Amino acid sequence: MDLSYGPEHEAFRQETVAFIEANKHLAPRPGGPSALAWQALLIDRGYAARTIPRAYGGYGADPDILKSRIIAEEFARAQVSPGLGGQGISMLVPTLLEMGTEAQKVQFIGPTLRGEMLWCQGYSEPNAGSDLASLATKGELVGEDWLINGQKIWTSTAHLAHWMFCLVRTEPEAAKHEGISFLLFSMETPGIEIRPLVDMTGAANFNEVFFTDVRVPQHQIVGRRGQGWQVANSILRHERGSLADPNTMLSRVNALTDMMKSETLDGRPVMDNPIYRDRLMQIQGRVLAMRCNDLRLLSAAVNRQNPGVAAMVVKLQGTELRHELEALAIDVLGELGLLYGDTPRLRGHGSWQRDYMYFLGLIIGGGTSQIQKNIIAERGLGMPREAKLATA
Amino acid sequence: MDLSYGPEHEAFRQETVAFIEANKHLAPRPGGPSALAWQALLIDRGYAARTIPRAYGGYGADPDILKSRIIAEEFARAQVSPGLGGQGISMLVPTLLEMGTEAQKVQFIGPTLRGEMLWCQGYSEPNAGSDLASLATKGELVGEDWLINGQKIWTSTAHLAHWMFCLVRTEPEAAKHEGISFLLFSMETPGIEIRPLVDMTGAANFNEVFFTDVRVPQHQIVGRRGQGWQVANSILRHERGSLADPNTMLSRVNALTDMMKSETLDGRPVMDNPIYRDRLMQIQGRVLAMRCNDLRLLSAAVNRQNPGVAAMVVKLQGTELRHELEALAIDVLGELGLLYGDTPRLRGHGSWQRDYMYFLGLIIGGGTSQIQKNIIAERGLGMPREAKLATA
Amino acid sequence: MEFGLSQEQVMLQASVERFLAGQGGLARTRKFVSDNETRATDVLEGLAGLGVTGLIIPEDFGGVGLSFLDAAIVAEALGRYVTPAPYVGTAVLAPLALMRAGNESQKTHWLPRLAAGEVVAGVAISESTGARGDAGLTLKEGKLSGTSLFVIDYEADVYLVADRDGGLHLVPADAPGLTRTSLRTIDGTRPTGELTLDSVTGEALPGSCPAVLRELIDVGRVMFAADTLGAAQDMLEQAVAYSKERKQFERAIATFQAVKHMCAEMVAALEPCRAMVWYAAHALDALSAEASVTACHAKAHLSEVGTLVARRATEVHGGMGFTDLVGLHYWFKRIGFNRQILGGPQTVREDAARLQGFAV
Amino acid sequence: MEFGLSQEQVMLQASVERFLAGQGGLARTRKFVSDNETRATDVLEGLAGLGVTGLIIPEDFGGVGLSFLDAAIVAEALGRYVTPAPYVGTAVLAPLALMRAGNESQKTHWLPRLAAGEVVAGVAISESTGARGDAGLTLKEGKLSGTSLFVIDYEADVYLVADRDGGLHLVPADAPGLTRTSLRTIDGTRPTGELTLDSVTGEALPGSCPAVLRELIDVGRVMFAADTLGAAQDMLEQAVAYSKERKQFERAIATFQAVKHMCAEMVAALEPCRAMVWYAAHALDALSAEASVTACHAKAHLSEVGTLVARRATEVHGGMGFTDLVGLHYWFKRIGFNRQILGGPQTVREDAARLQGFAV
Repeated sequence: MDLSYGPEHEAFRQETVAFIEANKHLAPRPGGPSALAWQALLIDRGYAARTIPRAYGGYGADPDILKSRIIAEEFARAQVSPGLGGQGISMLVPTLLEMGTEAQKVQFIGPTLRGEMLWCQGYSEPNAGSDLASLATKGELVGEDWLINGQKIWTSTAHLAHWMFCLVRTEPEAAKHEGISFLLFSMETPGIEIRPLVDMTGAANFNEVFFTDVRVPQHQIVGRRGQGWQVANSILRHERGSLADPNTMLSRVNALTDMMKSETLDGRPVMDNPIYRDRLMQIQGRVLAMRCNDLRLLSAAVNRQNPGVAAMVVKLQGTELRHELEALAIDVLGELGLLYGDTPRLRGHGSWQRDYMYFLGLIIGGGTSQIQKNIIAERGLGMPREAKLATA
Repeated sequence: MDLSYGPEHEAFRQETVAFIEANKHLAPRPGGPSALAWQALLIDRGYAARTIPRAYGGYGADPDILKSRIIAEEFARAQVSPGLGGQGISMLVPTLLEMGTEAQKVQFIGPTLRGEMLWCQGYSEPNAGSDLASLATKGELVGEDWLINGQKIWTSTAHLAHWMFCLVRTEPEAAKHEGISFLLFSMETPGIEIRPLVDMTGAANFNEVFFTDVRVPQHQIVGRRGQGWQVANSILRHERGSLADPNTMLSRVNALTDMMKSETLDGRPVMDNPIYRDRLMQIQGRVLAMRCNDLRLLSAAVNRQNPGVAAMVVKLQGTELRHELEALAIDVLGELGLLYGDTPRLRGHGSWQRDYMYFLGLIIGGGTSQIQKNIIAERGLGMPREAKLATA
Repeated sequence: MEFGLSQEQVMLQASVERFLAGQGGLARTRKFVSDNETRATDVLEGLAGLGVTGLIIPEDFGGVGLSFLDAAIVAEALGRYVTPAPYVGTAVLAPLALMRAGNESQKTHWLPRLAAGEVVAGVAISESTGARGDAGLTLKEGKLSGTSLFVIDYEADVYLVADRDGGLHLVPADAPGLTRTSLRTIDGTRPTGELTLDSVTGEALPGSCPAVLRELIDVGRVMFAADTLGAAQDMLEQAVAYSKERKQFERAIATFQAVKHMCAEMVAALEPCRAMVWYAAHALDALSAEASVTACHAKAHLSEVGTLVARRATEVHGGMGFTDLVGLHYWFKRIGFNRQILGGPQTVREDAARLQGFAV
Repeated sequence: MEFGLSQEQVMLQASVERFLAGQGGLARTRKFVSDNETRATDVLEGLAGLGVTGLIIPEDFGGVGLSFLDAAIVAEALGRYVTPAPYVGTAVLAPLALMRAGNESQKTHWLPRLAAGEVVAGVAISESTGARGDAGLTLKEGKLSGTSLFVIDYEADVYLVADRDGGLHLVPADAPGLTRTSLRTIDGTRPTGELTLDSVTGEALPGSCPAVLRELIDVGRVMFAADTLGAAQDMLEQAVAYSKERKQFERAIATFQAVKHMCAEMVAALEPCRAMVWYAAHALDALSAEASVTACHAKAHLSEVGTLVARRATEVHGGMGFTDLVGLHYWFKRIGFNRQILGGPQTVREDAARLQGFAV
């Protein structure tokens, strides 16, 4: 058991801290330096796009999980922007590196990393949620172009994005998982309509996107025709764990602790209430378990071990835990916990209610808890897949 | 809304109370009057076997649910034995009344009511639990007799019973539910072996029963050949609700309350601990909900209304609630709650631990919680039955 | 022996539900919220026409003189339709306070107007179930000062307020020294807000006493419990219906055991709550020795079960449950509001413990 | 960066498990319980041979000088095999007390004997985590009097006892004035009992202080948490294996979504506990500032998860889980014992709150 990062990495941590200290005045803020300039600096110094080859606009370092973790930790600690994120950088770039043509890598990775090209993801459809592979948006090869018709949903940032990476059914005759292709196209292509999708938090965090005879040049495909499911699947897994970061949960626990010390009920701090206190301790203990689990996953990644089921449970446990954490805060605040939106007496900027609802959305989204349990049982515990149904 | 029982029934209650007061010295007790004499008196006066026709040895009153309830309430309140129970009286007698031949009624009902003939139930098998209809104990017609071979399990009182009512597969060629017959036979028939089945409470509340070439006269069948499933099913439902009587739960809550007042931890009554107190209040509230539901069921029965889903949820909710109630008592007692068996410092005669385990058994037994949920979803909410599986 | 609703009660509830459905149901609620309406006059008038505003007010004062059980089944209907109309304050608690503690002239003046729906009364008693920060009203030399938060039926013409000693007072909305501040909550169907009083002259209800305030709290708790019952029942029904329609993996999701069990767990928890709400309301009417403890349990237990149902019903809807498209969140949020108002579950359970002498 | 077990630790755990399996596993446990054995000498000797009895004792005193993390993974193995051998008291807490608070002659006398497994030490400190009734030991003029309940590793040759002021003492099993009373619990694998002392002359550990007692409690809690981890992991594995074998409705019950989800919920709750136990044990070794709070959380959280797994794994087994035939209840009851000993979850969480200054 060795929780230290070792001398080389501690030196790297010092460097990182020094860099942040020296440059944080350049970090983006409203009315201040732009996010794009900051991103360029971070890439240049190896704090963003760290392991992407230089040829494609990255920094070109060898992968080093601990260094990546150190960067994340220190930028978070200093509360300085760690550069751009988004689905282009987190999902499309790794996909292109693995499956893209040389021309695609050159064309797309650099501008994406630099923040000049924002992407949105076109996967889910109204009738293809948990059962994503049943997606029906149609891509027909007409002359040199794919002609796309259909609808996507849950497309975050569709209204901001320049391009979309999209799953489209191009081989209607093929088996369900084998008729899908992975296409890239500009959101300015004629025939695309975006409608904001208001959710229970009151915000439009997502969109619906409608396609009517959208024309996409034939070569804007990643992988082969009908190979889109494999292309998409190789990165879907990355998305899931990130929804329930235990370090974020820990800061929520700390914020909740502070709130319980400062709020009063009938003249006494709410923390003096043993029942709320016990619930806080329950949550704190569970968050601690998930943080320990996270250390185990980090260690496995560093040492190239397969973490097995320990990784599969993160999304299920984390989103549930976060939802319950926010629920406790609301109970502790009582009627004050109901306040939401632009209103006097609002606590925590309304974040308790917002996250309570948003994490219910995350319990459902990115693979519902029911689907997660199927996966854990089948892949984690080796239980048999759902028995095949008789064709009615 | 009228919670009174009305003047006729209140008069009946007075009568009942007076009877109990005048006769309780005759109630059975170790070294005192026998249970059989008491049973005879109760039948004679209409406090047992109340609605069974006189011709078959009952009291012959018209059914009156409130009077039955009043009898149960007042005998419970006075802590006087309400007469004999058991599967013969509660399950076999109603079955015979509905489906038995005249000869069977005459032969079996009277002795059963009088306690001269004790019965056990032969339904479950090691490979036929939730899926009871897959039972495999074989009954073959050889000459004038059924020749029975196979095994039953979960047979309570098998070692005490004189007779068994038993489900046996007599038509191996028929569909699963249509090949079963309902047979009656003496436990003294050669070829029957009884083995006690020790459970987690440490007691042998149940038995395994093995049959080797057990011969049963052909006429000892209730209903027709292959009709046994319907015969058994008509009464199975009665068994389920009775496992979770809310009035018993209420007396457990009261016992728990008393215990929390008298036990101390670090010199203070455990009731002073707000967390345990809150858990007690949660349980008390849930028990109250089940008691109100029970009133609703009683009212529906009196007024011949179909209580619908309100009846279906009793077993699921009640067994779970009882298990949690006992779990709270153990937590409240801390290490003292671990004590079990013949030991100093034992609390509540060990009933907290015993019932904690026993009610876990009941969560599983009599239709597991999983099966209960299927039934509630399908029959209570009209959700479709499990989709048929492909034959692999 | 008849535990349940009478024919008249079944008809009353049905007629209220029919009206609420006819008046637009969710569509009306959406409009109320998106247009920032403060009072749904059309709904209120319709309810007044059905006698709802005067439900518990004696006939002598222009009401229909029904019971708390009748009031509870109306609350259930309003919850089921997430109706954006004042009710618990104006139709139940304010009339009750006047009936119990008002003098004849107060009754004669206010009750008929309340019964007719001409006047809406807000109720400011939340500090009596737990005061946040320095909230609370003090009576000094006949003048009321201080703050009261989370007024029930806040968009009102007159307020019933409780001072720190349990005294009840009527304060008109335009009383000098009264400042009103709207508070936005998750539940857009229930306008609430705070009152700040600076030496306000109220009209004391002469019969005020701790027992009357206790009864107001008990009755209010049962009404919010009933509202949750209706809202949760509707969410459950929506979830079951959706699961039968929605297909994934070439089958209705209602055929998946996980979905079936989620629905079974909801109904198993919720169905006994119906009898519990009936019983708690009946106890207010007729079983005074049990009424307070039963009201606490109904409020706390319905809050817990409501929270469970609200969450699970949303989950059964998958992503759709999270969107505004099906509008399920109106029910979700209403149940959330009912949970906290007049005391969250833990607060209310501690009250139940105190009432039984288990806590100080 | 290496969060997890070293090669040596993996081998240590494997060798202990190999021994426990070879020595009979459940069959040995059944025999211990049904024969009312008081000390499983064969098991104890085997463990001594593997160095387990001297695991944390320094090599100078005949032990192997390993860490609390090593001790925790041995506890996990013992839980997995529901082993009826003394461990937490005799191999961990008693040696620890001697190492921290004993003088040289005490160490020289006791540690080598404990390490060799020649002597079994019981530990009577349960009153320090919550005294039931009038239990507790008082030191007056050098004499110990009173009662201590729920002695860990009760069937012992010598006892480490804590008095009401936190002073630690050694009391031989045959000390004049000492009366021992066996207490039967649900967990037949863990003999426990009470000591009644009537002016007993004990041997004080001169270095006793609140910090040492605190460390004993922390270490004990982590060990019982580790035991639960092992027991719960084994129950989960038994449940998964059974579900693949058991057929109902013409299919393995493992194909039912309800059964799959029960198993998924178990592993989802339990798997992070493994890292938590590692971390808590490592904190005892190396992160003293966090050690006490982390120990509380590990104990409380493992108790809750263990209870869940014990119940669900039993349910997956259906009726068989309730019988003695498969013997699943030995694990169920061991987890139940671990939950209460040295403080139930609520007690331990309140301790965690106090340690952080949230409660008095």
